[in-house]
Amino acid sequence: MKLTIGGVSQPGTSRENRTGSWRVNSRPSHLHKTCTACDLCALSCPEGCIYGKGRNTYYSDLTYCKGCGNCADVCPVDDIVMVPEEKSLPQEWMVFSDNQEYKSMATS
Amino acid sequence: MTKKLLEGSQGIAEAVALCRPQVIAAYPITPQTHIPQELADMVANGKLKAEWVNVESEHSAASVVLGASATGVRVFTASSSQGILLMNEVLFNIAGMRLPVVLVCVNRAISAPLNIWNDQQDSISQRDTGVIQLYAEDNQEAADLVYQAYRIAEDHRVQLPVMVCLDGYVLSHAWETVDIPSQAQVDSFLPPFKPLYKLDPENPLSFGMYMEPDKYLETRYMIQHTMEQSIGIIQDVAHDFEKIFGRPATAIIEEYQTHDATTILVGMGSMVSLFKEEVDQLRSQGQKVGVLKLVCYRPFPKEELYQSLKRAKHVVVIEKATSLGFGGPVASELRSVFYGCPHQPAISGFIAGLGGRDITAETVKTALNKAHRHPVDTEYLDLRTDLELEGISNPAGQHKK
Amino acid sequence: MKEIRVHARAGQGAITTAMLLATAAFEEGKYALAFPNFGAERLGAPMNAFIRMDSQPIRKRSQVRNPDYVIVQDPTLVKDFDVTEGVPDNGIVIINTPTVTSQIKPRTQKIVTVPASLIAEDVMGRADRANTALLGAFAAATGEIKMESLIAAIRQRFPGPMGEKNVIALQRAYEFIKNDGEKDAK
Amino acid sequence: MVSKTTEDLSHLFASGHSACAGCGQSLSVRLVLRAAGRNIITTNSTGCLEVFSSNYPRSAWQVPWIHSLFENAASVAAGVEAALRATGRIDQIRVIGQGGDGGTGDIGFGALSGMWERGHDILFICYDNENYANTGVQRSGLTPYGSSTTTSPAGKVSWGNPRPKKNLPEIALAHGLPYVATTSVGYPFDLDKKVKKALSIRGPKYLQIFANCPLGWRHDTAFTISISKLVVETGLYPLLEWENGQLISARKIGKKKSVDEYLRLQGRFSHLFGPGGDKEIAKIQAIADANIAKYGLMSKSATGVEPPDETVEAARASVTAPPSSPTKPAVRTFTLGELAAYNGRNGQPAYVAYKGKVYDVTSSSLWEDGEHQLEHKAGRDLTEDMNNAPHSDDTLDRVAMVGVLKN
Repeated sequence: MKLTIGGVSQPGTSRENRTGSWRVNSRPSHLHKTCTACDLCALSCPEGCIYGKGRNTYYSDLTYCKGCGNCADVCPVDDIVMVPEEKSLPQEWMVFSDNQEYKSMATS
Repeated sequence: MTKKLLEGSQGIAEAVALCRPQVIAAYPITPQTHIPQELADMVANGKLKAEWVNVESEHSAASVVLGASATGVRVFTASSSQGILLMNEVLFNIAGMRLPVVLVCVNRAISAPLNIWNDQQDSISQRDTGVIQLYAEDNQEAADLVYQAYRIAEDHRVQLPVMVCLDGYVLSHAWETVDIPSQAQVDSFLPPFKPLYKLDPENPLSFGMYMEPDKYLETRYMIQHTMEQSIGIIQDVAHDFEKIFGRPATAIIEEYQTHDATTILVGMGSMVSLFKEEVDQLRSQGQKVGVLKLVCYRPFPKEELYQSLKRAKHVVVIEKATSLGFGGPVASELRSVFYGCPHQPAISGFIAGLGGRDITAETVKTALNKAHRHPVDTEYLDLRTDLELEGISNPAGQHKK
Repeated sequence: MKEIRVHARAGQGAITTAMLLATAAFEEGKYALAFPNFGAERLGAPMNAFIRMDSQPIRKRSQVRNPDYVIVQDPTLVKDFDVTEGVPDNGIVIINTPTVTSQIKPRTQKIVTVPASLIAEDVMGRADRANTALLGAFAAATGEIKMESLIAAIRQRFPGPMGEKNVIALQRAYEFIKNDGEKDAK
Repeated sequence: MVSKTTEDLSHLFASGHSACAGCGQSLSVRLVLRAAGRNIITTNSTGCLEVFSSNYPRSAWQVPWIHSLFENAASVAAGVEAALRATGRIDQIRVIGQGGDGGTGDIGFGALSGMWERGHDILFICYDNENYANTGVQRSGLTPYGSSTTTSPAGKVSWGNPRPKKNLPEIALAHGLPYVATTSVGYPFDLDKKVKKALSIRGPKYLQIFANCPLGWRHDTAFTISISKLVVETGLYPLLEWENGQLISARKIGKKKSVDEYLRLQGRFSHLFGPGGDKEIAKIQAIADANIAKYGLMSKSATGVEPPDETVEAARASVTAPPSSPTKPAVRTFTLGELAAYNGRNGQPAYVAYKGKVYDVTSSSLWEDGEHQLEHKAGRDLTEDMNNAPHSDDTLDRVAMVGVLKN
């Protein structure tokens, strides 16, 4: 690691911290049944790790999700539920991290 | 180049203006006031194109120039005494962020008791901040150090704030001849400011990060290392100054009649003029006395001091500041320079002139006599014997090693 | 080197007196240093200003203790201060007063009195602007500075009508001392 | 939806910061940057935000950002602004100063007052989490009455913080600011609108955002949004907006909630629910009621000044019922002109028309001040908008139909 003069840092580098490891109890599950793409879950996420582009497309990036549960609380159509945390991530979430479309949204 | 009879503060203001600062912020405190007043007048009359920020405290004065410097413009501020102390926190911060801020300290005593007169306790108290400190002997030097300060601070190998110190009233309010260079000369000496990093939406960097124990220590080491390296850079800048302005610049130390001196007086600021005067007198009486003027107090030029003082028998330090509970900072630091070295002059330390007490020829003679009799650890000179000091039975109050 | 001490009350322009004299010396190619003995004074408080003039660069910055000359801008100061303190036997003390003062008991120094406030009042309508008249008297009494240097200094620092009036005050006081100042000398 | 033709700025405050789960401040900041866009320079006082967003070398900021000290974010912003002025960029780049409630209203207040008084073109934002969260939940000048903090603990002879919250927005107003507003992280559209409005005005601006601290307030991390809505619905934290000293908007409360409901969710107030706490809760209720009276927060029908409109009441009742079984309200015919009056502003209900039917969206969490996603306005026929929106025909089934649109 380079220590810059004055400790000046590059933008958006916090993404190297995978804060998803902080989650202990539960994680959000987007049911993708009644989602209207109202965007409230994304707008209420303190981690800024919920992405979506239309009905039933929203995902929480579990790389960063700390499991606070606000997305499930605010969802007006109960399409997000908090489920017990599993230590090994299901396949669908692993796919997320490699999805270029979502990646480009995350780094905009 | 124009010679003018100017008040010291005017000389500083003219020098600052020639350096083309873009943001100036200052808060009034005696005896610094004439500098910001002069600059405000220049801005008000269109002679200086700069943003003038009338802040509500010295803390904010330093903070405004911090923010402006980080945004990539050349800045200036000035203060004295309590104002410098109020800036303390910000000065550490500016140095830590490696911002090339230039400020002037018009040296004044510290309260309590409230005292508006000159000593150097205010700037000396900032010695650990990471700010480069340069002390002027006269108003010509004070103005000249301003031009050099910007060159030093903005050098990408340095990137540290520089504080030019001049004695309050003794210099700031004294009218004497100051050579003011032309804008073209200053421009050829001081190129436009090119920030190493800056706040800019085009490249949105983060400044002033939080840092954990695994890295913080290295940041302090980087500043220490830079401070040590900067001595050479300060000397190079002084040589450049001499070439362009055609008069000598002494940005580290200046030696006066030291070539064969067995006793060398050491001091900072305006008192050095008096030392030179006394040395001329004493030399005419056959005494081999010399003067070492310490211009650059931070970084402390250990090697230069060692080489200049090592052949002397007596080194006599007179200083206008003290570390209460210990003694004079310059004397004690000088002693540490000689620790474990083959040459060991006797280093005597004297405190004088605090709170504006006039340092006279008698003060200097007394110091020399005492030092020649026996090396003095710390002694206050010119203490009044006609005052009863409550709680002290022996008003001499000196302690010897 | 010549050293001068100015006695005044804060607000009477002692710093201007010192600065003008230093500027005049500078005009003559000399080195000059002018500085006040500043304090936290408010208007009316007694204060001093000092001038040193020399053909060599001036290194002495301590207060002037043995002035060759003294300028007293306010005659009321002489009852509280020994304005001749530290002045050598051949020194000259110039006092702004319309009358011969009996309050000073000089040892051997020469006392010169000049009605500087009356002159200032007459020329400028301002009795409190006595400093240029005092400088005229200083030039006449001491011969240390040329009138044209003082005039140049005044015009440089106060360009315009007020400067010209000050030049007249300067010249009036100079003539006053040259013509009949000697009768006041003790 | 927010228009997709413009750049999505939702992640200018990047993931990976180290705020607590459910942190209202990190969410607020992200929404602020989303509204402000890239052409800004931000300053930050010392505090939680600074620490959790800037652990070297990893910065969550994707806009220029500088942190200096606790008390000087406003002065540093003034320096940035002066530098932009000096280099002729003041019209291109906005300056935003940021602090917590301590850095803004306590230790940083002198600098803030100076910055305001000098008239710098800066929006200063206070993320008000009502305590010194960074140092371990100590009392600040903006800690509300009755809150138990580590330096105003509830105890045998203490009900927690004995002083009411310092009224910083009104202190800001006393400086003659052209724009002062309060908002809450529970109202993302209100927040968005106020940031944009503030940045469209030149001169010093102040925005105070209610931003939860789940750690310090001791509430379930999932209730960040709920609590930050409740605080508004009780009247304890009115959402206000002043332009040139005039109150131009005060978010109306549809149905007033009692402060009990708000206080009960938070550990910092739990001592009030023990023996003798009623009197303290009554005092807090009085603060809320005073706000409601002072700023006229109740819509006319809710304050009982006017008899409630039966249609509206029926419609309100319908939204609480399950979506699958909407009640049948009285059918009324609206002209477009009549519909326009139901714009959801100033206490009016919010109605929208879709394919000839009129629906009441007043109580929908997706509508604020008669606006949906900042694009769609109540009191209008939204049939065309709906066709372009990610909604199906049944979307409006979840709200009550209150009438039909007359052709």
